[in-house]
Amino acid sequence: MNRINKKLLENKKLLSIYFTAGYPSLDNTVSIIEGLEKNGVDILEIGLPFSDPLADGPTIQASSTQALNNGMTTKVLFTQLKDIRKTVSIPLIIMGYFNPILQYGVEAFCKKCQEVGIDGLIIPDLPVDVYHDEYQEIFEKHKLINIFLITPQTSEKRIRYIDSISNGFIYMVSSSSVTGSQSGFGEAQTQYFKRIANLKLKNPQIVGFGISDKTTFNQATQFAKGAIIGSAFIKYVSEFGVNNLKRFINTIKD
Amino acid sequence: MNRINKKLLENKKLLSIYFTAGYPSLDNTVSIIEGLEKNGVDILEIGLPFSDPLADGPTIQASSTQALNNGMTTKVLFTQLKDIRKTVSIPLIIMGYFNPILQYGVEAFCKKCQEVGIDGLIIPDLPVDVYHDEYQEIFEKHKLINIFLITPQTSEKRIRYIDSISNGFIYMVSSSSVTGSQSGFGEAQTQYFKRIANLKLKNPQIVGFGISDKTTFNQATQFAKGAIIGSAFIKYVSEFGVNNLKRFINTIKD
Amino acid sequence: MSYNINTKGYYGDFGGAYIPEMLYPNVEELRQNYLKIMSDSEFQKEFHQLLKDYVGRPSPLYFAKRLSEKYETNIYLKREDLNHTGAHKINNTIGQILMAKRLGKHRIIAETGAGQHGVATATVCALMGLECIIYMGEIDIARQAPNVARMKMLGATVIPAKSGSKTLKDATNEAIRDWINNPINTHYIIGSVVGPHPYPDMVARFQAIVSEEIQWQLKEQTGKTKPDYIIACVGGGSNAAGAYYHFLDNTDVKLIAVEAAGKGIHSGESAATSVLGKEGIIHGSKTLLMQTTDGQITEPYSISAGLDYPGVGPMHAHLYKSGRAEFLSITDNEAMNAGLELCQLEGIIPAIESSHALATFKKKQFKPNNVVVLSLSGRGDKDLETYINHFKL
Amino acid sequence: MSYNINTKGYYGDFGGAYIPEMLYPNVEELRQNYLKIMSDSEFQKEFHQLLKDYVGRPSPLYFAKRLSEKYETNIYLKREDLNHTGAHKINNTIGQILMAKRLGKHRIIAETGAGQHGVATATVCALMGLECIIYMGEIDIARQAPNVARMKMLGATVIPAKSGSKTLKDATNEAIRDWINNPINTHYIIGSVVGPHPYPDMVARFQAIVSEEIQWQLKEQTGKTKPDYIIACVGGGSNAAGAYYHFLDNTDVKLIAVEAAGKGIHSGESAATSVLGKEGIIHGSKTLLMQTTDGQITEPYSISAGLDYPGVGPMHAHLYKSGRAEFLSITDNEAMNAGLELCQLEGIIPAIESSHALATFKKKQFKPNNVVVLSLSGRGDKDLETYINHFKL
Ligand SMILES: Cc1ncc(COP(=O)(O)O)c(C=O)c1O
Ligand SMILES: Cc1ncc(COP(=O)(O)O)c(C=O)c1O
Repeated sequence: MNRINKKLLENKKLLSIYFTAGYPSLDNTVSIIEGLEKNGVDILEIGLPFSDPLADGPTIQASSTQALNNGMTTKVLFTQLKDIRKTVSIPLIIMGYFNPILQYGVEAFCKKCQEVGIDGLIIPDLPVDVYHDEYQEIFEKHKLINIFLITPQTSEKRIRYIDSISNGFIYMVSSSSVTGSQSGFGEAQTQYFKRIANLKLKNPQIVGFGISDKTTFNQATQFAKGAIIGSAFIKYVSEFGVNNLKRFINTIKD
Repeated sequence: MNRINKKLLENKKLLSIYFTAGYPSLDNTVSIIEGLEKNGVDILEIGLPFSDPLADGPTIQASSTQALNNGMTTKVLFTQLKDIRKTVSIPLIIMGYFNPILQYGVEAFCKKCQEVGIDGLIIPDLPVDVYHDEYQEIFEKHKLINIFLITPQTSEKRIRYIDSISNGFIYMVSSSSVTGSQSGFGEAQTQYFKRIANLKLKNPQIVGFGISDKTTFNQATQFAKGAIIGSAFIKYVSEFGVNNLKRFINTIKD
Repeated sequence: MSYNINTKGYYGDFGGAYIPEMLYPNVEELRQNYLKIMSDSEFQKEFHQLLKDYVGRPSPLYFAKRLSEKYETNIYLKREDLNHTGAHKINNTIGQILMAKRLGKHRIIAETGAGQHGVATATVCALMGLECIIYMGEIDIARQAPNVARMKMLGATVIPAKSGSKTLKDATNEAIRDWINNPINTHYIIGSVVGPHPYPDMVARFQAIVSEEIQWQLKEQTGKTKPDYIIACVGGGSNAAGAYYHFLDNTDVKLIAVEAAGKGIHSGESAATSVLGKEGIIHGSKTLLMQTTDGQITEPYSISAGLDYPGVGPMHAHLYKSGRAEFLSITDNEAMNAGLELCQLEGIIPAIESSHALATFKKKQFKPNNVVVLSLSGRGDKDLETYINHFKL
Repeated sequence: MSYNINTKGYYGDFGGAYIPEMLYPNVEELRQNYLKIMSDSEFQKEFHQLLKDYVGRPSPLYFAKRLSEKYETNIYLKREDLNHTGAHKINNTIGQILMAKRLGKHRIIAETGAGQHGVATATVCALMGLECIIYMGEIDIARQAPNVARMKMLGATVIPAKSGSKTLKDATNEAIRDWINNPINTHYIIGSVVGPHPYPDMVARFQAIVSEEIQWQLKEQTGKTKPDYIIACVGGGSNAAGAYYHFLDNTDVKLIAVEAAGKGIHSGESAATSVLGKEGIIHGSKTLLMQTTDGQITEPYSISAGLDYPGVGPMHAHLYKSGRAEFLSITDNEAMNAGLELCQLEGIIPAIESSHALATFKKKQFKPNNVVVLSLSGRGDKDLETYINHFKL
């Protein structure tokens, strides 16, 4: 069983963290992964930086630009992750835009992911249909779970379709926004979270976008299986570096 | 008999000088007139300065602008000329553009000219026809001779017409140009001078534009009755003032 | 009573050819030939072909919905701003360059103030491969740099007029002087309905394409054969002459001429010739002009370089004196605000000249069923810097 | 083989909608409605009425006599430079604003590089009274000040894109982000045949008015139903798409696409996507784009801001890969010289984008009996400063 599926079976709210590989320094990747696992994070999303990350807000975009300037590339990332499974056992997901993956070669990329022990992929600009028609087989062959996003605007029909072709969790975007643009959830979000919960999907949902502290984490996970923190974490490491990750985790979970 | 007609009967080549009233100083008018008569000039053209003298070149235009800045106006000029006939007997012609005369009132202007002893007018932008149809009577009533211009481009037919309505001299523009733009006469001018002489007009011709020294004066008067100097004189007074006019005349006539 | 020119070259008391003899052959050659040439069918064909394929005519007659709603009437904008080079000026330069070619001239001169006419002239000279000399006041050269650059790109020589006030009036004097000095091979393309006869009439006839189009466009769009009002700004008066032309003698059509009041009619910085001017002679024509009591021509002022002229054409002097047209004066500020309003209501940035005409709607109430045609004589690209500075954008 | 789009939103291998889920509802709403709306006769009527009365269409098809003589062939210029706001861009914004209104949107966003599309968008928003937000790279804002001022005059809010290279690509990213953040009330007016399906097709259809007119204008003027060649510059590709549209599947008509080689194709400062690009995804579409081996999008360079884009639309990627169109690369210098030549031979100052297309005549010999139509996509007023500096005028 894929580590993601296994993790989702655990009877707890899951904390997932996104970070940009190669940021703040090129070779922080492994220590961030190890540090976050040690501090109780459940799932990691390793951001493969892209020059034009159009679903992301300024914080993640700036970290991506910096990472690229630091020399991060797809190859470098795979080299850094070569031995990651010797020390880390939580699910690892690569989150990246489609173009760098396409240039690497989708099959080669999936193969490499499997080799280093990646469990799943989030590719925001790979549409569900294209995935389904062209890449699903390859992903499955390499035991990669592809994670799809839904938003408050996604129709029920489409949600059910996405649910039907998903086999891990659904990435539930908290609101209509790019990353990092929310502060706190209001009534609209709660309604949305409830509405999705009531759909009784086969895949659990993990909420992303706008989670930055205990309050938002708890709000998000009241109805969902877990929550993903991105921008808030990037901001933290920008300021405090990668050595005391515990302090950050303490701001989210007791 | 009008002083102009009388002067034209003299058996000599006539030297006529143009100056801008009010230049270089507002009150130079009388001393220039007296000084030039004393030094043997035959006819004077007193320039009534105009803001937009479009038949004139840069030298005369600049002197006009300066004269206006000095405070010259039609009224001031007439005041300055009030007693001119007490000291001066050569023909005096006012040369000015039509608009200031129109504003003064053509009849009033002519009356005033007669009062102070002006003998003729040169109004470059008063067309022959308009003069003939509207103003000839008034001019004649006030004993003013209106002087018309001809140029190398004027047709014979038109020259003869102009000759027929003239009763003084014809102002023969030496070449197609504004004042002050020639230096020396060539074959084309000589041909032109000859051509006009051969027309045997009833009015004598006085050449203007481009006369600046003995050579050009002699060339111009070989076939014509006289010549008019403008820009060259203005340049002289700009540099040397109005007190030693003899020196200027010496550069023209022996 | 006709409001058009008579056989002697006058509109009522105004017009004529008050020119020095040195200009007589040039002007006379033109006078004797212009009507004959213009009525030649080959000429008309070539003229209309260029207007269509090169200038982009017909310019639209555009019903300005939001502007009409705001002022509770029916406003149609005649879109001369869409012409090649950005104003009505090109209608005239196309006509005159064809005229010049038929007269055998191969050297073209022109005066320009804001540079619009200079650009339009340089344009047609490039089109025909003729030498082009543009006179422009030294001060205008400095303040209208983009148009100077356009003229140079088009291959024209721009000569600074350094005399007098170094602006349009002086550039005109210099052009006339050039013409005096080059009487045989040179045609002088005057840029408005000013100058000695036959210029005002010739320019008006070339610009008359504007009202010719208004006639059939209005018919097509509204079924009416004539508007109730025609509004146009007046510098020298060519865009107004063009917009009025076919309606001049149809007194059902009310004509509104808008002049630049600058900083206020009586501020001493204005170009409202009809109010401040008196009859006189300027640039070879008897007309209304701003002058001292002594008959010296005074310097006008307007924020709009194209209206910054101390006279109006003789047609307009006559329209004013006879009462045929109503004359309004619009200040810099009123014009600028009207220009900005058009931008924001209709998405059209007008030339500041045209903005003066637009300011009429704040001065005068039209009826809900009135059809009001306004000559949008040019686009505002040339005026961007002035707008920016004025509104601190 | 068809060179038009297929039912799945692809031109051959290129196109599609590679968008994040957050954009799905917006893009899907458009995809489901655009053809239905566009084929509605009321829509067509309103669209064509505005093109005629507001934009000034048809734009002339002008036989450039002197240019043709020089290059010993028959050159017709399609005069998009005469459109309101000065380029072909307005054809598309007029179409999209009507689309937006029918979709019930009351807030409009757009990206712009040189500012032409921003001005065209601000214009139609003013015309319709809709809120308008324009994203523009911080660097472009500084170097295209006049167009920024135009947008502000038209009432638009201009927001600097401060991310990435602070130019067009980043402005596009910011606009997409805005759309993600405002999925219900906002329509995003993309300015070229780029972006996720259905944008490339929708924009091409709005621009297709250009080739529709070429068809009947050419017939009227020459009796021929089709030209031998059509030449157009390619930034994103919208003016080319419009000029080619009705001839896409008529392979008698040879298509020439001109890209910006900047300082030289291999100088590292270029925007010649067909030569330097590889297949990939940019702004939601699978197409050719300039990128590192790693798939990072690289910064293009061209003296012409409108060609300074690292991709081409999917239609063009397909035209290239299939060999249907011939692609040429023109350097800054070649383009500037061709622009100056048009000024001096025809009296038309072209946009530097269009100057790239004009430089074709120095690269490729046409036959004396060929009919060559060139899309003169815009006027050069916006580029005066660049021309002035380049030629030291
Ligand atoms: C756009 C525009 N409108 C109006 C004028 C004023 O000239 P006229 O009164 O001859 O139309 C000018 C002159 O440059 C102009 O450029
Ligand atoms: C005048 C002009 N031509 C061409 C282009 C390039 O765009 P496209 O390739 O979409 O026609 C632009 C873009 O701004 C432009 O302004």
